[in-house]
Amino acid sequence: MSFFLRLAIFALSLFTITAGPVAAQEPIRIGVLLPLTGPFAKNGLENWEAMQIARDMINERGGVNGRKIEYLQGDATNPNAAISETERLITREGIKITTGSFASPLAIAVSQAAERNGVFHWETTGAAEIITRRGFKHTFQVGAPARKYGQAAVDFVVEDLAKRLKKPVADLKIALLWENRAFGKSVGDGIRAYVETKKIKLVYDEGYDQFATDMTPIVQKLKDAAPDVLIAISFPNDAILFQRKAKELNLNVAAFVGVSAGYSSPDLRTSIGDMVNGIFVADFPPKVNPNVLKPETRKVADEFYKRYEAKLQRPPAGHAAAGFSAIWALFTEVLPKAKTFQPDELREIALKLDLPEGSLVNGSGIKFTNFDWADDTKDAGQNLRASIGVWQWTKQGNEQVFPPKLATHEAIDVPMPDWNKR
Amino acid sequence: MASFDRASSARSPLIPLFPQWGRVSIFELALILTCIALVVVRLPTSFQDVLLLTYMFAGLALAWNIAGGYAGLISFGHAAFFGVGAYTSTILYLNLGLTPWIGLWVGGLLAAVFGAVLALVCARLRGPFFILSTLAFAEVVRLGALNWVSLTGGPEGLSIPPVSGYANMVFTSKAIYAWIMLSYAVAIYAVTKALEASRFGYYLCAIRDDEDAAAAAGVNPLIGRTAAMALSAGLTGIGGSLFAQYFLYLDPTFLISPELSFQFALLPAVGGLGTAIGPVLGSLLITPLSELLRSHLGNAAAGLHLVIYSAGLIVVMLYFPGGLAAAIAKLDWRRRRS
Amino acid sequence: MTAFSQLLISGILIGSIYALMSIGLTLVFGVLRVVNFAHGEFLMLAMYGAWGITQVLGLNPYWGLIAIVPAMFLFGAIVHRLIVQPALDKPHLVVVFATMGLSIFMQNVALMAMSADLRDVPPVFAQSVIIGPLYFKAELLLGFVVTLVCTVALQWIIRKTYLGKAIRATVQDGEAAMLMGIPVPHIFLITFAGGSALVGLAACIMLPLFSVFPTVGLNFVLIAFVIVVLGGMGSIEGALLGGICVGVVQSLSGYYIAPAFGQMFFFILFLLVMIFRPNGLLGQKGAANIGMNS
Amino acid sequence: MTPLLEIRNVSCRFGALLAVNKVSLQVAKGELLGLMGPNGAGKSTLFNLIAGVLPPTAGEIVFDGKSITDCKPYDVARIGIGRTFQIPKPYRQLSIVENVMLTAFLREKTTAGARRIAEETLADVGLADYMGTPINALTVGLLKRLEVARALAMRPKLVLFDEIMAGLTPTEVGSMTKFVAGLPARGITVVWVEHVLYAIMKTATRMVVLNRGEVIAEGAPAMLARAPAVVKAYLGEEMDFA
Amino acid sequence: MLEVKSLDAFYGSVQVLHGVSLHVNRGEIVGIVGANAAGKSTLMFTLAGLRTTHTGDIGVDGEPIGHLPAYERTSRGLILVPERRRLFPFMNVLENLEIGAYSPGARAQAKQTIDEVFALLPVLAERRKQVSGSLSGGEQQMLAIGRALMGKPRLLLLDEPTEGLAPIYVKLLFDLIVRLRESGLTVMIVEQNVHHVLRTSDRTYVLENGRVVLEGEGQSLLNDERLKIAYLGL
Repeated sequence: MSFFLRLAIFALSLFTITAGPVAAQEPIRIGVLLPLTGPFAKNGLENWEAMQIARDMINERGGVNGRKIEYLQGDATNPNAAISETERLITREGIKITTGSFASPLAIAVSQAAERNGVFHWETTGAAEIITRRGFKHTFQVGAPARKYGQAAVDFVVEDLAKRLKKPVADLKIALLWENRAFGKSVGDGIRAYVETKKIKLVYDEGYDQFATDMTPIVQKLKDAAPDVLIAISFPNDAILFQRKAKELNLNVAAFVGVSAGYSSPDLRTSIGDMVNGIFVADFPPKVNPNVLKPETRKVADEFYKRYEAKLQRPPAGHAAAGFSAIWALFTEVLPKAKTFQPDELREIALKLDLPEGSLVNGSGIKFTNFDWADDTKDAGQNLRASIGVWQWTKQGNEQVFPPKLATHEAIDVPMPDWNKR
Repeated sequence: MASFDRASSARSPLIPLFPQWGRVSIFELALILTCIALVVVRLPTSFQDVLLLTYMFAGLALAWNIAGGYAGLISFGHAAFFGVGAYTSTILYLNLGLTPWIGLWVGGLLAAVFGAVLALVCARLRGPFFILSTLAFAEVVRLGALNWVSLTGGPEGLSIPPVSGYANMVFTSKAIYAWIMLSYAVAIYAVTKALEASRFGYYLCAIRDDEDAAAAAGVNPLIGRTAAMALSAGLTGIGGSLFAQYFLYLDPTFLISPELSFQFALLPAVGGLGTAIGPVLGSLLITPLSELLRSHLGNAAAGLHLVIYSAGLIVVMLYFPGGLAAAIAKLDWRRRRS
Repeated sequence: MTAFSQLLISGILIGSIYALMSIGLTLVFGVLRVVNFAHGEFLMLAMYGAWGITQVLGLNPYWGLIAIVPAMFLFGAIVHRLIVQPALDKPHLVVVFATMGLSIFMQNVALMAMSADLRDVPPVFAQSVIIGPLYFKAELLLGFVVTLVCTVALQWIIRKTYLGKAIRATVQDGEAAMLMGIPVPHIFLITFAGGSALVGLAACIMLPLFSVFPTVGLNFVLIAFVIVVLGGMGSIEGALLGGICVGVVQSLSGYYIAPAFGQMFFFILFLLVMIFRPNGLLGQKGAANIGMNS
Repeated sequence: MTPLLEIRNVSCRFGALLAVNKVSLQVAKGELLGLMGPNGAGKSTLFNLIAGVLPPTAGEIVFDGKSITDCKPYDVARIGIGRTFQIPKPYRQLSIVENVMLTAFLREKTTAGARRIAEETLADVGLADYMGTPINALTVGLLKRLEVARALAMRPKLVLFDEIMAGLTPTEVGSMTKFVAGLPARGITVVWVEHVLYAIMKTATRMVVLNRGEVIAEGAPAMLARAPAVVKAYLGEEMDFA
Repeated sequence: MLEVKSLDAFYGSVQVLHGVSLHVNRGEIVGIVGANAAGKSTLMFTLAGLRTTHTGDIGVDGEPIGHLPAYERTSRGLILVPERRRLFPFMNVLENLEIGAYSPGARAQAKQTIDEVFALLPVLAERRKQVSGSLSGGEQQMLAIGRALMGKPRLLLLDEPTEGLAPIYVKLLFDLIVRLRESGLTVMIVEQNVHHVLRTSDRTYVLENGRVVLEGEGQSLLNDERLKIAYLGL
């Protein structure tokens, strides 16, 4: 038995050795850790498509300093698998750079494995605060931290919606609903802390379990609380369940701000139809006002959107665009400057990056913290210039409405008509 | 409980195949030596993570087998004990600075208490009712961990700083982890062998095979079942602590998941329930196989590796219900007959 | 008070839907003494089927019943023949692991074939039904009615038809049933296939209420297990009662305690029932010991 | 001399059925008491009451001066009452020796010691040649002998034999009868339910006949075999077909 | 009618019957007696096709049925009333009878047969809606026989029909058996109650340890000392 096992291992190791290309210009190998199966698979696969487009685009442009990009893929279906897969890519394939990983718990896991092996991890979309608060040296979070989603949502409520609702900020009744996973809780914590600084009290603040199949108690509680604005952090399945139940029980709010994946997914419209119209979404901008982008970025952006839509017959969701933006920044801003491709060198390059907003396809810039962020000195490798905005589902599609700089449109349908008038 | 078909009634069905020194057969000795050699030679270094996972799962499968294989307590809730162990040592380390070398014993002890509670709660249940109740029990533990944020970090989980050192039981070298996991597996193997040779071990088998007859032999079935579950849970909890020290990140939803519980039960079932060697064989076969399938087919098409894996599982379960150990023993039978 | 009534009635309605999806499982459990761990994936498959019909033919999902119920019957028959039947004379764990393997298999085949996208159908009815201060989704009410009709019809089949009597005879004494000329293996096949067909029915009712995706079964399968055991295995009216219990506990605990605990309270309820009434709420005496010895 | 086992007015009821009705019995040390009666007479229920499997609905059971009325089966075993099961209940995944070792553990804590006792006992009941045979290959007769070996391996003060002859070949019955007959001399008191009457009739020092849950006759075997009540209970009544 | 040749039967790997050969002629009542665990019930189960594996031939009217599953032997006219009746305890009398007529041939005539059974066993007609588990022992035995009759048997196997019955029912039962035979049924009966069997049966086989040790006609066998030895050990 164990003889055969050894034989198998031996054969496989031979296989992996010989499988490596022997070209003079060796490609740059990057480990991509995304959930390709399991509950996160939908978004993971979208992100994977976006990343493949980025790879194809850079390779068609001749690669990075003449070296092609090659991806090695790991199926980070859950945190345990994420760690195993990261370890595998690092130890067996000799990967020195990892990227991914869409969801926060996976990002936490992947970066953990990368850090212990001294591998450079370029996190594209994971958001939980803890990712950059563990004192890791080689983990860089290009997407936004969780708090930033919440801040964008609250800023939008305070600076924009209050005016439209014709209420003083102090009188606004804001409710907060979060999905009890790493991302939802992290964003929820951020919002709670942030509204306190704005002297606003939440009229409702609760988490719910990811396997919830019945939203009745939540909707009923919200009806009791009767908020003007409801900020909800959800994943797709629960977002749909919630909206349907809100309609069923006639829960009306003047404005609804959804946060990230559940509300930004493009097929929310196919799922719940016209019920989406008027919902605000705080997330990575799927498509920003092109005027804020640098001209060369705009060209890349156009090509990306065209390719993505050609491939998937739908525009990219915010997280897919963010995945593309982040990996493109790695290809164009970090790797070209590297010589040894050692993690420490990459870290130096990353820390030196100072890209203004509008440099990345989704309107972000890059400037990483290094224990020097004013309001939180524990943070390292967090991108200060990640842009999270607010956009709105409209009859035609979606339009960026906040912050004013990225906006393509003004917010409409505020207050939202009641369900029976929609 | 379900009795798995075994070709001969000997507890180590491999014995007739291989010469034996005392309680240890050459086969077992060779197996252990091979496992050690695989760590020592470090030939395929890149496979060390698969190797150490294989050892870890061998240990966990052996621990599960004490309850499931010997005492007939088929639990699908062992991930709860695994989680309790992992959380205990990690919380003690993060909050009190207690070294995981000690914390793992505390974790094991607490997991044993949980195990005893589960055994008492399910004292009257058998068959599918027992299985489903253990599943529900683990879910309650998971949701408890998820919502006791101040202790467990809630959904964001707990991270152990990846600062290597013997005191914090964190290492950069895979080989050290491989040694730790191997020691864990060998230790539980030794526990299992000692159990097989002890009065208590015989009591458990008796309870599994016929509770009435066991009672007539002076065995208190409730105490036996509780003790078996506590022992199994405690050893699983220690495994949880080791896992935490290797993965350095605890996420309640995936740590205490039915999938993991299922894995613990699957390995002994494939290898041979109620034998010492079975769980080891199961882990040696399944763990590398699933890791390799994922790494080699994961890229081809999302889900393909699990399709192949699960199809294989169905076939194995239907055609080798006694596991690898029984299959090998049968092989021997045929040889002797002809 | 309004809130409480709303929660109670909503809990009952959603609970009846849970019951509907569990009836097939309880039937199989009761007759074959087999836990089908792939039950959630049967539901997933049937929901995909119903969704496909709405997409291709543009019909509302209820029409899908006509095709899905027989299709699931056939599917159940095939699974029984290939996986369940060969495992029946083997130790109980074999069928547990085999169906668990089937569950992983189906999930990932669905992932390969359908991708991980959420699939939904547009609402069938435009408005909620409003009674005084209470609101109900029409699809939910319809589901409730279907569950009641289905429970009564199934009871009728089991009590009055020849097939039903043969099934009961098989459950009460399989050997005696064989002596009376009842082909027990065929009864098992029909029951398993029939249970699957019921899952098909449930899927068509659930499709307007829930999204379908490859892992949707995981969200429901534990609920179904709890309901089946809670109600007393093999008891159809028990499944209805168990479903309503779960729905109401879920609804009230979410409101009065916290939704973050999710399914914890009905798992605790489940464990309590197991401790104090191991045969379930409406189960026959000794039911809990079935499967104990061969 | 106080009896080793005393059953005082014990009744046991299952729903409407009174399986054992106010039975009183005394078993003296060194006795070989035969219990007979047709099917459904309450013999097995009485056994289960003594062995602690069932709690009596009324009455008291005293063993060696101590009440064992509320004892569980494992307590009963620990104070020195061994028993066999009518339908053999071997531990199917254990070997024959291991099956017997389990009861031997009551006398000897170490595995080696228990194994020695088990092997001795197996030799005693004539199973020495079968130690390597898998349980599933044993015939009914051998399983019955295994039951006897298990009951004796704990070195009991009292054994309860429940139809240990059923399914045995005549030669087996002969040797088993001889073996059981020798037990009282070794200090083991025997209570024996048996359907193979010629075996028990030859061996028992005293017989008790049960019918419909009640003791209908008691006395020496030879005497009972001719008692009309017994013959009637056993062979059935003559019927009037007129 | 029934022809059994050198039948060996096994529970798992345990052999219980050793080379049993016997035959039953049309219209006969044949008894099987023997001490406990002599293999009587095993013989019945093996004939009915349950539980055991066997080698040797079992033929009904010249047609081999040994390879058939139990539920197909029923429609060949061979029906067993098992030991301890084995009624469906949660079903009422009528339902139990209906189940008896499950095999296709019998089902077509079920309505008619049920009237015949009620005529034969009026006690069942009175209790038709009563749950069978609540019937008295005697009524249960009548129901078990009635249920078997619903399947239109040609050869009825009765396993320990008088077990636990009050004398009045025992008499009723044997009256019934005689009447059944008169209506053309062939009956094979396993009994502990030696007197009854020997009085009623045309021929009787004595089993001991899975072997046929004696065969003979009723009264003469009753006086055979060998029977007493095999049976009572006297």
